[in-house]
Amino acid sequence: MDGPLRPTKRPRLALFELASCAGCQLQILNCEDELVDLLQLVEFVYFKEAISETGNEYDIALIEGAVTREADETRLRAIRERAPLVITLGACAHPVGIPGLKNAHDSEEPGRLVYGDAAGYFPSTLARPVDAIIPVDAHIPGCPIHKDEFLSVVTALLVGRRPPIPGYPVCVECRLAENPCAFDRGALCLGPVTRAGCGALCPSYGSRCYGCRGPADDPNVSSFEALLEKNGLNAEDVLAEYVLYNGYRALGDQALTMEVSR
Amino acid sequence: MLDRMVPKADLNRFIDRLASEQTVAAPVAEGPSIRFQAIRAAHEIAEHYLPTALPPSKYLLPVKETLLQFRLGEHIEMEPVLEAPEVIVFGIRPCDLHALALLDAIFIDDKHDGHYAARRRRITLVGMECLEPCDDRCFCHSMETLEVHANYDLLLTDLGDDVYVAVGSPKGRDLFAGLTGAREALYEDRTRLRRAHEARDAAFTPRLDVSFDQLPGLLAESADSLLWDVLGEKCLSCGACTNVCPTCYCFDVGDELDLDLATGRRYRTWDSCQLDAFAMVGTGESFRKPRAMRVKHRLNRKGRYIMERYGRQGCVGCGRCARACLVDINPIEVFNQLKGQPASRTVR
Amino acid sequence: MSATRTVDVRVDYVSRVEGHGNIVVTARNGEVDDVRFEVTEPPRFFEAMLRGRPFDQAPLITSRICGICSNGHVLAAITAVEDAMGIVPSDQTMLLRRLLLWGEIIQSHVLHAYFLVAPDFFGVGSVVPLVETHPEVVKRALRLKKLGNHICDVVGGRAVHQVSATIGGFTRLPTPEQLRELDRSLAEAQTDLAATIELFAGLELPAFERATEYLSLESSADYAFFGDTIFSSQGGTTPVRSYREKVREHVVPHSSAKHCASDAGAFMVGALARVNNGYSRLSEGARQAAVALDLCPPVSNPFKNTTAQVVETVHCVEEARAVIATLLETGLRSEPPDPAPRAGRGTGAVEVPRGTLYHEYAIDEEGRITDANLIIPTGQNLANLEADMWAFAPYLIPLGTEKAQHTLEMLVRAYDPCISCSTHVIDLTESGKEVQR
Amino acid sequence: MNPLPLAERRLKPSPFLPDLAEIIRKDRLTATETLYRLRLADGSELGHTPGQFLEVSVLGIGEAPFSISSSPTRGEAFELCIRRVGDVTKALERLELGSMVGVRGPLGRGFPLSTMRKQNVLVIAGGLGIVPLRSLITNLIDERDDFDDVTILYGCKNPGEMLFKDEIAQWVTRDDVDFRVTTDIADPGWKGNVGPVTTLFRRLEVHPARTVPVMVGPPVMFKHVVKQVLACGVPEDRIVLSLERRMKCGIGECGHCQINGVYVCQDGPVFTYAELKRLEEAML
Ligand SMILES: Cc1cc2nc3c(=O)[nH]c(=O)nc-3n(C[C@H](O)[C@H](O)[C@H](O)COP(=O)(O)OP(=O)(O)OC[C@H]3O[C@@H](n4cnc5c(N)ncnc54)[C@H](O)[C@@H]3O)c2cc1C
Ligand code: SF4
Ligand code: SF4
Ligand code: SF4
Repeated sequence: MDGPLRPTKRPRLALFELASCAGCQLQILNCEDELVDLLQLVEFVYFKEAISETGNEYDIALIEGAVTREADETRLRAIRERAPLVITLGACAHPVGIPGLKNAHDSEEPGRLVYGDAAGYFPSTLARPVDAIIPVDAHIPGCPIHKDEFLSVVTALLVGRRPPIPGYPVCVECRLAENPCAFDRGALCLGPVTRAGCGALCPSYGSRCYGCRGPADDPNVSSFEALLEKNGLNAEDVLAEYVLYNGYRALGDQALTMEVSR
Repeated sequence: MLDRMVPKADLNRFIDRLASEQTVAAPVAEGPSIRFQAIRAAHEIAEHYLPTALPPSKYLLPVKETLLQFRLGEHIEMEPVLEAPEVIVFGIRPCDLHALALLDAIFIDDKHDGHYAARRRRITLVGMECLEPCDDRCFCHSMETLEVHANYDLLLTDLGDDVYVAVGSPKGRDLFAGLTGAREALYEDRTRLRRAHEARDAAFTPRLDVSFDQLPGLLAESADSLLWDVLGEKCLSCGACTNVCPTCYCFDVGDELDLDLATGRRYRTWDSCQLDAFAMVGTGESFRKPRAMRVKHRLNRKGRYIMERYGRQGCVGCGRCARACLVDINPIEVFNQLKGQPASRTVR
Repeated sequence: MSATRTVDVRVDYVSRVEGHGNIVVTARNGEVDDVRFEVTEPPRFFEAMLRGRPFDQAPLITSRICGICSNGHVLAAITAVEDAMGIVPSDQTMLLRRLLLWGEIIQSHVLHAYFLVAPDFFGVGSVVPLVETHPEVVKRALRLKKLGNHICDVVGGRAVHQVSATIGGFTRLPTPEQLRELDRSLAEAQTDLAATIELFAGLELPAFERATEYLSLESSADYAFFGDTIFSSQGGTTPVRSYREKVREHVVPHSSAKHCASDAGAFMVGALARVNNGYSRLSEGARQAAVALDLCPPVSNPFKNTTAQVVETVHCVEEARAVIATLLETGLRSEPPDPAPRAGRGTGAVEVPRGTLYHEYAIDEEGRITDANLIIPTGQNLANLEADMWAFAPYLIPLGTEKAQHTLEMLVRAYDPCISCSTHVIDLTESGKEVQR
Repeated sequence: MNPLPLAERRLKPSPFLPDLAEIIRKDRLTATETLYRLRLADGSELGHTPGQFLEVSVLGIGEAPFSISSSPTRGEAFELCIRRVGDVTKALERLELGSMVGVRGPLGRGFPLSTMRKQNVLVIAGGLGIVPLRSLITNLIDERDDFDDVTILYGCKNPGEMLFKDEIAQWVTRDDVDFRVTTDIADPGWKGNVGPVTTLFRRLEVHPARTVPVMVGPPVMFKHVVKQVLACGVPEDRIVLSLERRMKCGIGECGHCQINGVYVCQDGPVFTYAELKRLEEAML
């Protein structure tokens, strides 16, 4: 039975990949139980990893990966012009994820990396999140994205709801999972300042939060840094903690200066 | 109702049998954390345990609970979901029994919340008395929640080889009827129980500098205390304190749609007044934006608002929030500091 | 005399492979002039990024080289770091690591065989049209893929970028209930596996052969996914620690992924290499599958790599059941990993879906990574892929550009290249030197 | 004051189970506000008091509280005036005539009509505050003889945001109500008063002992208007206000609307100034 919320037209989705591991795309293919239903709801017109046909008209652009080349910027602008909705997938696209680790190293060698002939090699720039180049309508966070969250964002968009991404920190979900806190186990954890939605997966598996979903909406950074310092870290270590997934934001002004001087 | 006395070994055998026939939940140690979870045998129950990671209220107000299910279409079909599994919760501490009594007063007596009531009807509460303090974070003695006289089906006291069983309801009496080895509690059993209570009372010392019924007044006077600002700077707004609290029950309500965009559910999930978006309205304005206001709100709820509204302790002194808080915000210290300099603008 | 006739075969951005790659073939008067498989993925500098990070983040960071074989990277990184720090994993840990790896191999092979390769044989551009025309095939593919992911979920917490395997062991163990449930799913997969063998036995692969050196890990105990020795189909073994002597990397101008060569030149790694080298150690069912799929070594048709993946899928399902039985029988013991930092240099090699993966790390006293070298299977195969294209193109050109393009695309797909994996390597400081060379 | 009358009557297994109501009319009032006319599917009357609200559901999207804008004196259909701001309000706009929505309520405590009878009533509306007050005003007009002087002050940002223009035109022409309107910013066609709603007090006589001021508007308005009526000498416990807070359950459980120890959904949304004065979180 068709509900009143079903859109009259099947929205066309296009999936674009920048510097990434393709794990977020794979998570879409990993929706084994839902994929057939999903394909009734939306049409993938561009999804290189899974489909040969390409379409140039789309309603929602999904973007995976960090911006690391000038060519990416042109490409993103072209996508933004076509796509009514632009959604990023995963940590690389926002806040910058593991590709951002290289930003910390670029400072030693700020020059361009140009190699090869004219066959299409590009200078590598600072790794940046997609919304540093174009406006983005929603971010699906995580490294990789969570299947259920992807599906719930897609359904929300289809029926015209705000994507249901939590703004509160990971600790909320971690306590609900009844985990022993990493700090009580003598480890550190970025849970108190990191956006939830993962179900506190890493702490639940005896690990700790590394911050892959980016900062929570309302983090108390100064109190948290004081907590880390109380646990034996110095300012540099604290930065190294953030840089793992949040290399663009954590480097702050430093990163921006490099971008300008480039 | 007549109390019973039972050798521990018989009790354990009885639990083994119960657990093989129906759902029995009890505190179980999972690494360093202790949780109420379903057990298969008595030996799984943690020996000495601090209050569990989440309080037993999770059996009455699950972390996420479906309220309605619906199907959209030409006609909207919807029905309430009143799920209520039968479960015996074993080993509830007195503080938590007090907290459950508060929830009963709110959700059943005051709100007639069918979802809560349905679960409550099908749950059996077996308490376990505390004979010594958990640690330096608990202050049940000061909140007068160490002793419990109602709102349990059975209450156990560990007297060494034997367990004294106070029967609190016909449900508890019937549950216990099948226990072989139990006998009626006699005068000397009651004497042993009294001695245990005396020893207990000596072991617990007051932690608060005020009596619990003075807390509402103290907090009302302390509305302008600078201590709130100090705490606001420290608080991470991580929501740990409210999630672990047995008397916290605030929730959020939301809808979920299946991929057919026609069937779905309305659910409620635990929420926290410590989070930024909790008091945000349609215009995006948050009525409790400063962290200091949020911390103050929580501690006022615990020490004052609930007491004023329902006449019961809004904090039962279990100490969970203090254990959970990474920046050591501890109600004992907060209340004592406010007491130290009431009405004045307290600074640490 | 007619004028010079030039044929350009060019496929920009080969689809249904992981990452960006272009095929370029130029022929003049019927003579193949140039063959290139261009890799244009953005380089990602993983080796540089690892420098200075704590040793226990090596699996976490390198896992993000590739989402499809993330567990492979995790396990190679763990093996290398443990080698550097002198940690010997327990038997239980090794069993769980096998499960984790096999889950990924099943998932990756099924994805490749059904989603990326099969559409070519149904004459469609993706699985999407098959949802309508062959729903039972799509549903079976999804069930099998889910099975692989299910193993990873149970052992590693999730399928992509697992969270429980670490240096020294596992931070959380699966419960016996989870293992029993998993075993039931594995047992139920028999019908789907049989149908898969039947489907792929029926596909007509291009008849192309070229004598090739096949490299894979060797172990005396089993069909090797972990091992200390590299085995060559052309004879001889090399200790993994000396992998640089056997597998030599070099930069080619048209690829942001480095190429590799052994003494004999280009070589191939992956499912076909492993089946060729380890046929006799395959599980019973897998050997029967190989027979049904006409895959009795030596096989030198690269298109049969997909067939070899089907055989390995059967092997992994059967072996996973055996491992689960062992784990349930012995019972899982809690062995919380607690590795203390120690300086050293170590190498780890693991057979991942696409072939042998090498990780090498140097670690200082504080446990920081000071140097890293990673060699990815796809990078090892690129030179061999081009060699195949050189050999095959003269036969294809006369069939017309379109046919040639399509067949070459199928050849690329048969290698199951994971291009974003392969472009991790060029780090800023070294590459400058190498380009000049 | 009035307890939840019908909520008790319709005692359900789940307090969260809505009744169905049909959208029978939709009128665009401004760029962002729409007036919805609804009728309960079972044909029964809503039975509300002015000032009460409903929790309205678009199933699959969510639920949000809205004031009932029509008067109980006007039959079984009822009206909601809704500003498009988020999920539920956007979804409502997309629903067609004849669609069903869920409603729970009437909820909360409405305006104290009994206190107002035989008194002067001074209604002060700011912006969207006119929505619940329209229910009261219509009720006052329909039972006009029960009340003494009725004065209405309405302030909005600009003339374009003014709601219920047709009804206002009628109120203005009546000689048994004194209706005055002002806008913060004028536009070329505007001939009326310009300035905040407090400027309308200038030519107003307030009998402090006989007047019940009732105000609904944004928090800033309350601050100024309360000061003004206090200055006129009106006792604190006769000043009536209605507040907005985030609400999820509407029955005093979920905690979102709490102001100090008070639940706006249950104890309010209508309060006297005397009740709110002690609550610093009420921000008055
Ligand atoms: C007693 C009472 C009576 C009311 N009467 C009326 C009335 O008559 N007419 C009327 O129009 N309104 C009325 N309201 C206000 C109305 O209930 C709110 O505007 C309501 O939020 C609208 O629901 P929505 O789902 O459309 O908006 P929501 O989707 O809830 O969002 C509205 C805005 O709030 C913000 N927001 C909300 N939740 C979040 C979140 N989790 N994260 C980030 N941002 C968030 C966003 O900025 C968003 O644009 C009343 C409110 C109360 C309490
Ligand atoms: S382990 Fe991390 S996420 Fe969990 S409660 Fe502790 S700090 Fe928060
Ligand atoms: S406020 Fe803290 S001490 Fe009191 S009941 Fe809640 S968690 Fe326990
Ligand atoms: S646990 Fe502590 S830090 Fe976290 S919200 Fe509560 S008071 Fe704040």
